[in-house]
Amino acid sequence: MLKVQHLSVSFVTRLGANKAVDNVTFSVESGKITAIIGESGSGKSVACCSLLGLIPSPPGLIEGGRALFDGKDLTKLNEAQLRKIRGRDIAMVFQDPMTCLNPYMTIGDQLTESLRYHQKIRRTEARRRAIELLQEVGIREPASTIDSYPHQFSGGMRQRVMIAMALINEPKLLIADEPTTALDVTIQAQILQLLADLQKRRDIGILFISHDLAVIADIADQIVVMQEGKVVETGTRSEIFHNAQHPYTQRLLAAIPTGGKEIASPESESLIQIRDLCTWFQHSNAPVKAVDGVNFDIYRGEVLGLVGESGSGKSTIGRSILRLVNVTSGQIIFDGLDVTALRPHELKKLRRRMQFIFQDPFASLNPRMTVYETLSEPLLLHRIENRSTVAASVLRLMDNVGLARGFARKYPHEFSGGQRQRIAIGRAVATRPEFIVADEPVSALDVTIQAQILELMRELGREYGLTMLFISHDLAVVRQLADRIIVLQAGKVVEQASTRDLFAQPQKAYTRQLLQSIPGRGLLKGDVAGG
Amino acid sequence: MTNPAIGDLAQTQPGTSLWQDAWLRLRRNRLALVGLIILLLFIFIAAVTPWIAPYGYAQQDLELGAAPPSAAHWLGTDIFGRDLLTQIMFGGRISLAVGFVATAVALLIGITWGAIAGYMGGRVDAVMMRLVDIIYALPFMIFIILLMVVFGRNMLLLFLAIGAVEWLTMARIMRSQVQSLRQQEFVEAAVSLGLPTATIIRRHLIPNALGPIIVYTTLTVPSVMLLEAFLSFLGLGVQPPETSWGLLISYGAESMEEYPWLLLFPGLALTLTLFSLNFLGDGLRDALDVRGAKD
Amino acid sequence: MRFGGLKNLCLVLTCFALMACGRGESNVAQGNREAILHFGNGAEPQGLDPHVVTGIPESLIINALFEGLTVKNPYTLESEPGVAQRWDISDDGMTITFHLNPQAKWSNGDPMTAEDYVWSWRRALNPGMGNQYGYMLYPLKNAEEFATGKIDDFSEVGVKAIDDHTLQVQLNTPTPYFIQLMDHHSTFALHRPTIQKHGKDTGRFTPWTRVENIVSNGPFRLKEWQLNRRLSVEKSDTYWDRDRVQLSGIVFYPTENISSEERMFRVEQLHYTQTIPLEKMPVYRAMKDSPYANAPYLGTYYYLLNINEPPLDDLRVRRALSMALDRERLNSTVLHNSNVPAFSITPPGTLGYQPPVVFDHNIEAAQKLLAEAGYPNGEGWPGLELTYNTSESHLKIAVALQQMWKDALNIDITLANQEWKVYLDSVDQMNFQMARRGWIGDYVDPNNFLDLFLCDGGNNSTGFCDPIYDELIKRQAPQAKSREERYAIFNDAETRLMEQMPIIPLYTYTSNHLIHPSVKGLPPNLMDYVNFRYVWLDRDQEAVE
Amino acid sequence: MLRFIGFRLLQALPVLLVVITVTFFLIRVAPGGPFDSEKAVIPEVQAALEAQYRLNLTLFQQYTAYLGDLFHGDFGPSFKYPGRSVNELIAAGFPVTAELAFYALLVALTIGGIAGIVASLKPNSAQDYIPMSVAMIGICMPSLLLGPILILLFGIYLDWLPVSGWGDSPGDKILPAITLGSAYAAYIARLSRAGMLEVMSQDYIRTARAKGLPEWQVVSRHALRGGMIPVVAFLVLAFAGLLSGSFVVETIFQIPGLGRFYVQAAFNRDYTMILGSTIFLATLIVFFNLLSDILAAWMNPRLRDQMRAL
Repeated sequence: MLKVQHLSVSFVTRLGANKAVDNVTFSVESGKITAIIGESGSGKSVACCSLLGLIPSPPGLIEGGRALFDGKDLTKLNEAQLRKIRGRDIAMVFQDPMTCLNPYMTIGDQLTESLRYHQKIRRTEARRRAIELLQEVGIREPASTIDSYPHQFSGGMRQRVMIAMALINEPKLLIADEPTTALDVTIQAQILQLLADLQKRRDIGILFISHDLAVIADIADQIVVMQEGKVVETGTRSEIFHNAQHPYTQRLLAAIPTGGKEIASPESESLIQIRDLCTWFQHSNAPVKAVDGVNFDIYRGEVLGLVGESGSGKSTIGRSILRLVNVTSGQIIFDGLDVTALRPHELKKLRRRMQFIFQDPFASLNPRMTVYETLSEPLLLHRIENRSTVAASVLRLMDNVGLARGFARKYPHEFSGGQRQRIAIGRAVATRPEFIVADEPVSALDVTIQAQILELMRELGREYGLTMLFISHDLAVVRQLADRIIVLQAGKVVEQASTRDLFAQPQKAYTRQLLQSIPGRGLLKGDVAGG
Repeated sequence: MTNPAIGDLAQTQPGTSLWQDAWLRLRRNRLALVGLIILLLFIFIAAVTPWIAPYGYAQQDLELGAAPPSAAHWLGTDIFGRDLLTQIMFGGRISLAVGFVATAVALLIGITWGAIAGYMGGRVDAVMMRLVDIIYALPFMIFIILLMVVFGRNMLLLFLAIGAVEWLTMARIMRSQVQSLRQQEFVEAAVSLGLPTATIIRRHLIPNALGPIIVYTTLTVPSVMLLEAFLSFLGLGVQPPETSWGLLISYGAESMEEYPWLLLFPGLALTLTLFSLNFLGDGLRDALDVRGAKD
Repeated sequence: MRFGGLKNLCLVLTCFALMACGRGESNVAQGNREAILHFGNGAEPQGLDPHVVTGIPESLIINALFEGLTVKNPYTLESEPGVAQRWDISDDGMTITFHLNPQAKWSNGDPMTAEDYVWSWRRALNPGMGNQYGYMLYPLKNAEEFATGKIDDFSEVGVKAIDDHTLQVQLNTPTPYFIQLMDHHSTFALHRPTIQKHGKDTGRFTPWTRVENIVSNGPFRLKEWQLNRRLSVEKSDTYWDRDRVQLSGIVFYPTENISSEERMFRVEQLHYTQTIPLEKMPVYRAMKDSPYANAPYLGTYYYLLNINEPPLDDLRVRRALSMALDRERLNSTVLHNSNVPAFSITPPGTLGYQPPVVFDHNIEAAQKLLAEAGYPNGEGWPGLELTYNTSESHLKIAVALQQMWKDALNIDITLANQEWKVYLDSVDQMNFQMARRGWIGDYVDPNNFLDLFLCDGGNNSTGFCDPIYDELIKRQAPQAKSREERYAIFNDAETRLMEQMPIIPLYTYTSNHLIHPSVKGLPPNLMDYVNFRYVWLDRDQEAVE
Repeated sequence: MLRFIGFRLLQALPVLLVVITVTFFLIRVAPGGPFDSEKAVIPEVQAALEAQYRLNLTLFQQYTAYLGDLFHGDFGPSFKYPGRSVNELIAAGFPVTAELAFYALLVALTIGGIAGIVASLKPNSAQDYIPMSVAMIGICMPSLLLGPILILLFGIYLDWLPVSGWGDSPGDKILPAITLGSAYAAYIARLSRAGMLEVMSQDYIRTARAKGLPEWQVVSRHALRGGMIPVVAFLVLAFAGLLSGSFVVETIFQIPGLGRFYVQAAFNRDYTMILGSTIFLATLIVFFNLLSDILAAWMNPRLRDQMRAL
């Protein structure tokens, strides 16, 4: 149905042309799911978007190749002709349902507008079709929710709306660009299921773009692996998973978090005791009970995994321990000191001993400070170094977190996500803290990078003798690092166990549900899992 | 991008690099550079005016009166027969000084005030912003008259008076910027490092809020220059025979039909300054935005 | 770009074009057709209560709405019958009997009586009223005493209603100009029932002057009063001399901005402007059938010298400053020949009076005087500040004179521009060295100018005090037997004044108006006096340009 | 929602009280009194005048008496226009100024909005620089200058529009609106350009394009709403500012608005009028600040829901 042959796309800037897609060939068949796998910067999204004229041009430019769709070469069509195909014959679903829906329009208006534009049907009729479709993608009571605004839906529901929006003109091809990356694991599983169902029921072709092999392990028929703009390997699902030829594919497979950590023998001394912790946020009438009566200990030297879906209060616990948010009640005892009762100057002293690593390395680094400034700031602040000795110390720190010294003068935006997270980790360990809260430190990263960062954290943990609270929504990741795991739901502790016990014998239904949702689980269990 | 040799820390002194980098980027923006050159030229002319002005600024030729441009008076003369070019040159000294100094005063107060209010939030914010509301609501004219009477006439007071008005909006803009920045994780990161509030505001918040502030500043300078004319007209600020562009323009406006050159040339000087400033401001904003510099 | 903005733009432009076509007939054309005068009045009237208001814009409107015992002929400024048909002056000049016109009526039809005057003057003089022009009636016997609260019994004041139509007044001293004062609004009769209906007799805030309430006795009555927009009057059908009133109405516009006023005149929205911007004078003067009317005006523009302050405590310095100025040159350049150079305080030709000339423009003499005072060629000059209130014309004059002093005497004068009320305060407190001042006569008599500089004169403001001068003005002049003798005494006094030089006279004011050629019966005169009874519109007259 | 409004209004009360108090004493410190004129006033007359306006009481007594009147909604009589109450003067001037300000902002929105949107569609190109420069001109041209120029051009040379007045002849509102509005065009152009640039880089614009919508629909249906929120917030605040800032335009065009009263009251030392108009305008500013916040929130469905909950 769609045949892409020798496609090349460049971004032309004043500094020269940058080949984003280089001689790429693949095809999508009707009724099949073709997955394109690659890490960020591999050109997988650019290749697909360029077909529909959705890359900004200039600087983007299709340099060569063909893309045959229904006998027409998409690369030769002008804007007006492309517009007829976009949304009608080929529809797209994007990664982040939070930002891809227009927050100022009701979903009904957004759903029907492409229907009304492409097929010129009446408003009431369009609305009827939209309601039907919402029903089909699993939105409850679509007749009333159709007039809601996007923010009134949860992330998973929004992605369902996005899918409905894409399907409303009954396209022949659906391009899904990382449609589940921004979702919680349980939701991710549901959306993947929905896509697979729809594809079968409607017999359409799906081009599924993802950075994560595990995600598509259950649904893809055909897999295309891309690296740095080139296709390195193409094959059926089983060919790729069972008989990968290219070393890069093998690396990707290896990076799928599977293994568990060798559990360190826990020391009996607890560094942090959390007692009846409540952190509520004032929200007009009823307070939002983000953390509601939580008790647990963190032992010196251990890595404690804190797992839960979004809204479970796991980040709030981390922030509460560092007093980044105000605690409503309860106690947090750090090495004998009640953190909740400290005065500002005592807090400052304590903050040298506790640090935080944030989820989003884009947002957690000051965009106007160079690496050098970022790393030297805590050193100078806590008088660990003075102005003359700080430079050497910063460079040592950069060595430790695996950053080339030459990057010292660069700004965060000049780095990739993984490098940024290295900077953030460097900043956190600069003061040689005893305790670190790591809030989803790898969930914004590509899989291979995830593996590297986890490795780095493991090393640093050993070297610095760190105690760590590792917060994540991803059980597979936590398993690699944590000694013990606490499962949270709606601000309360559901289950608490050693990593091995939790995976082997989950006690609670919720924990079991979480474990079920780990993507690619079925395929991987017996076959590829090695570590 | 620059790529210093490994370990070469001679250039990595903290604090200066943002501005060094900004300068490197600014140099590539042609419009901004032209703006900068024009401004520098004007400032240079203003600085050396007493030595290069063709006539004395008070030198009259009453019988000549207002005459159109000629060989002797390139831009013509005003109703007292004073050379307009000389007037514009001397006027530029005052206007540029007022424009930049008063705006700087407003910036200093406004940024500090707004940043503190925005960052602290809660009761501090409420009190600080209510104070802004109060000053905003007081009758400006009475305020000016009082200043004039209590302190007499001097230029410093003029800066103060103008700064006192203009900082209010600046503070509001800064506050809303800081309020949104405060939510970002890098500020939380700074807090968790244990940085003192003043440092967080100075190093983490203000540099990141500069974009809108610079844009607003480029819009403030002209209104400051025109406000100066109004205040001078009321008696605060410059006294004749000294003059400023704003005053020249307002007098020129009175006789625009009879002596159009008296309006045209001072107006051109102001407009040129303003456009230069505007392009420079845009360039500066882009240059300071390290993120946008990549593409 | 293909989007809606362009459409909006087109829409706006279309609106523009449509609106533009809507310009109808000009005010002047419409006014000429309907005999309505469109009158630029300078400012929004403070009010219309003749015993409250103080300004020229108010007096112009009040002159249309009310009428005094006498009015003036706009051509000769001689008094002629108003409410009073005729008047008799006793031989000693101390008693005047006014015979009221029996036809004189209020606008509601009530007849006017002599008792109306007694009541009104009592109100005008009432200490609680706060009437700033109450002193216009001070020539009346005991009026000042009553007004300042020294006596309470109004019957002691020299005004009496002999019968309904006969009013007799007793004066303190013979006051030749008293008849003239009868057309000042402070001496007008007001309709007692109307005032009492809407508040206290002496209330400033009562709404009796509103359109729906006001009762007046003049050739016109109030028709419409829109704040800051316009005030219209229409011909009164109860006015005794209504047959001679030719206008059917007048619209007064509060034209504060003189440039706007000139533009309104130019597009024929106004028949008459209060003034004319300096820069426009040459343009209008050069026109054929120029609408520009320029005439001497009973006022003098001068600089006050604070003679208590060095260096002005030295007479030689004062004289040097005054003699160094080339008033002719000032007038011919900056002022566009619109005024008349002055060398004394009283305007020349004030009802036949000619002021003395005791000095002239003489740079050498000025330099010599300054050298004698200890500042040869400006050396050692301590500096001098000239205070003036914010206004473009004051500024222009000051800048030109500043340079003249610099050129002639090599001395620096600094300029201090002050906001109006601040300036008034400075002058009042004598908190200045040299200050700009102007004086406009209330009535045509040298006394009105010369009594400024009495030792206790409220408007003296110079520190000048000469007992002989006071003796001449206060005692000798009123007792003079003839006009000639009186003027000779004034001349002596004024000579003393100008020899002491507590002021630097600069020029005699002129009135400057733009008057549409169709307007007749609005002659220039020394008091810039308008009598709307005389005004008519010639509808056949061509437009200005 | 109501709680939010109530809270904000409650916060405004002390602000107003401070404004009243400071203004009351400030104007009394200013030299020169309401009755000063070029001709000296006789002391007895001066005393009588002061008595009529309660100026014979001590300053503190005057202050409490004023607050008492204010409590009954009475701003007192004007000094300059003794036959009129301050309430009446404000009532006469405010509607005119409000109308003028409204038209001025309409003009500013038209010029600035179009310039900003056009510029944002192709940043850093001629299509950006030219409209933005045009919008900038207004800010270089004070009303003092632009007003007379427009009058000369359209009123006198072309003879299309009236040179003065307000509501007296058709079209006499056009020139004042343009004069007053053009200074704000630059701000609006800036704001709308920035707002649009921000929105146009959002993911949901890409979604809209992926639906195959033509570009003008993408801009008008999807981008405009979000991009114009800062402009709307600014407009409401600017409106409050214009109410006191239209003095020059009102004078040039002979418009019977509040701006003239407000500024002239200061020059006349019309104590009651200064106080009255200051209080009136301060109240309006508080009100419009609130309105601006509410409106900006109302335009954003997410904030709207939060608002409702309050």
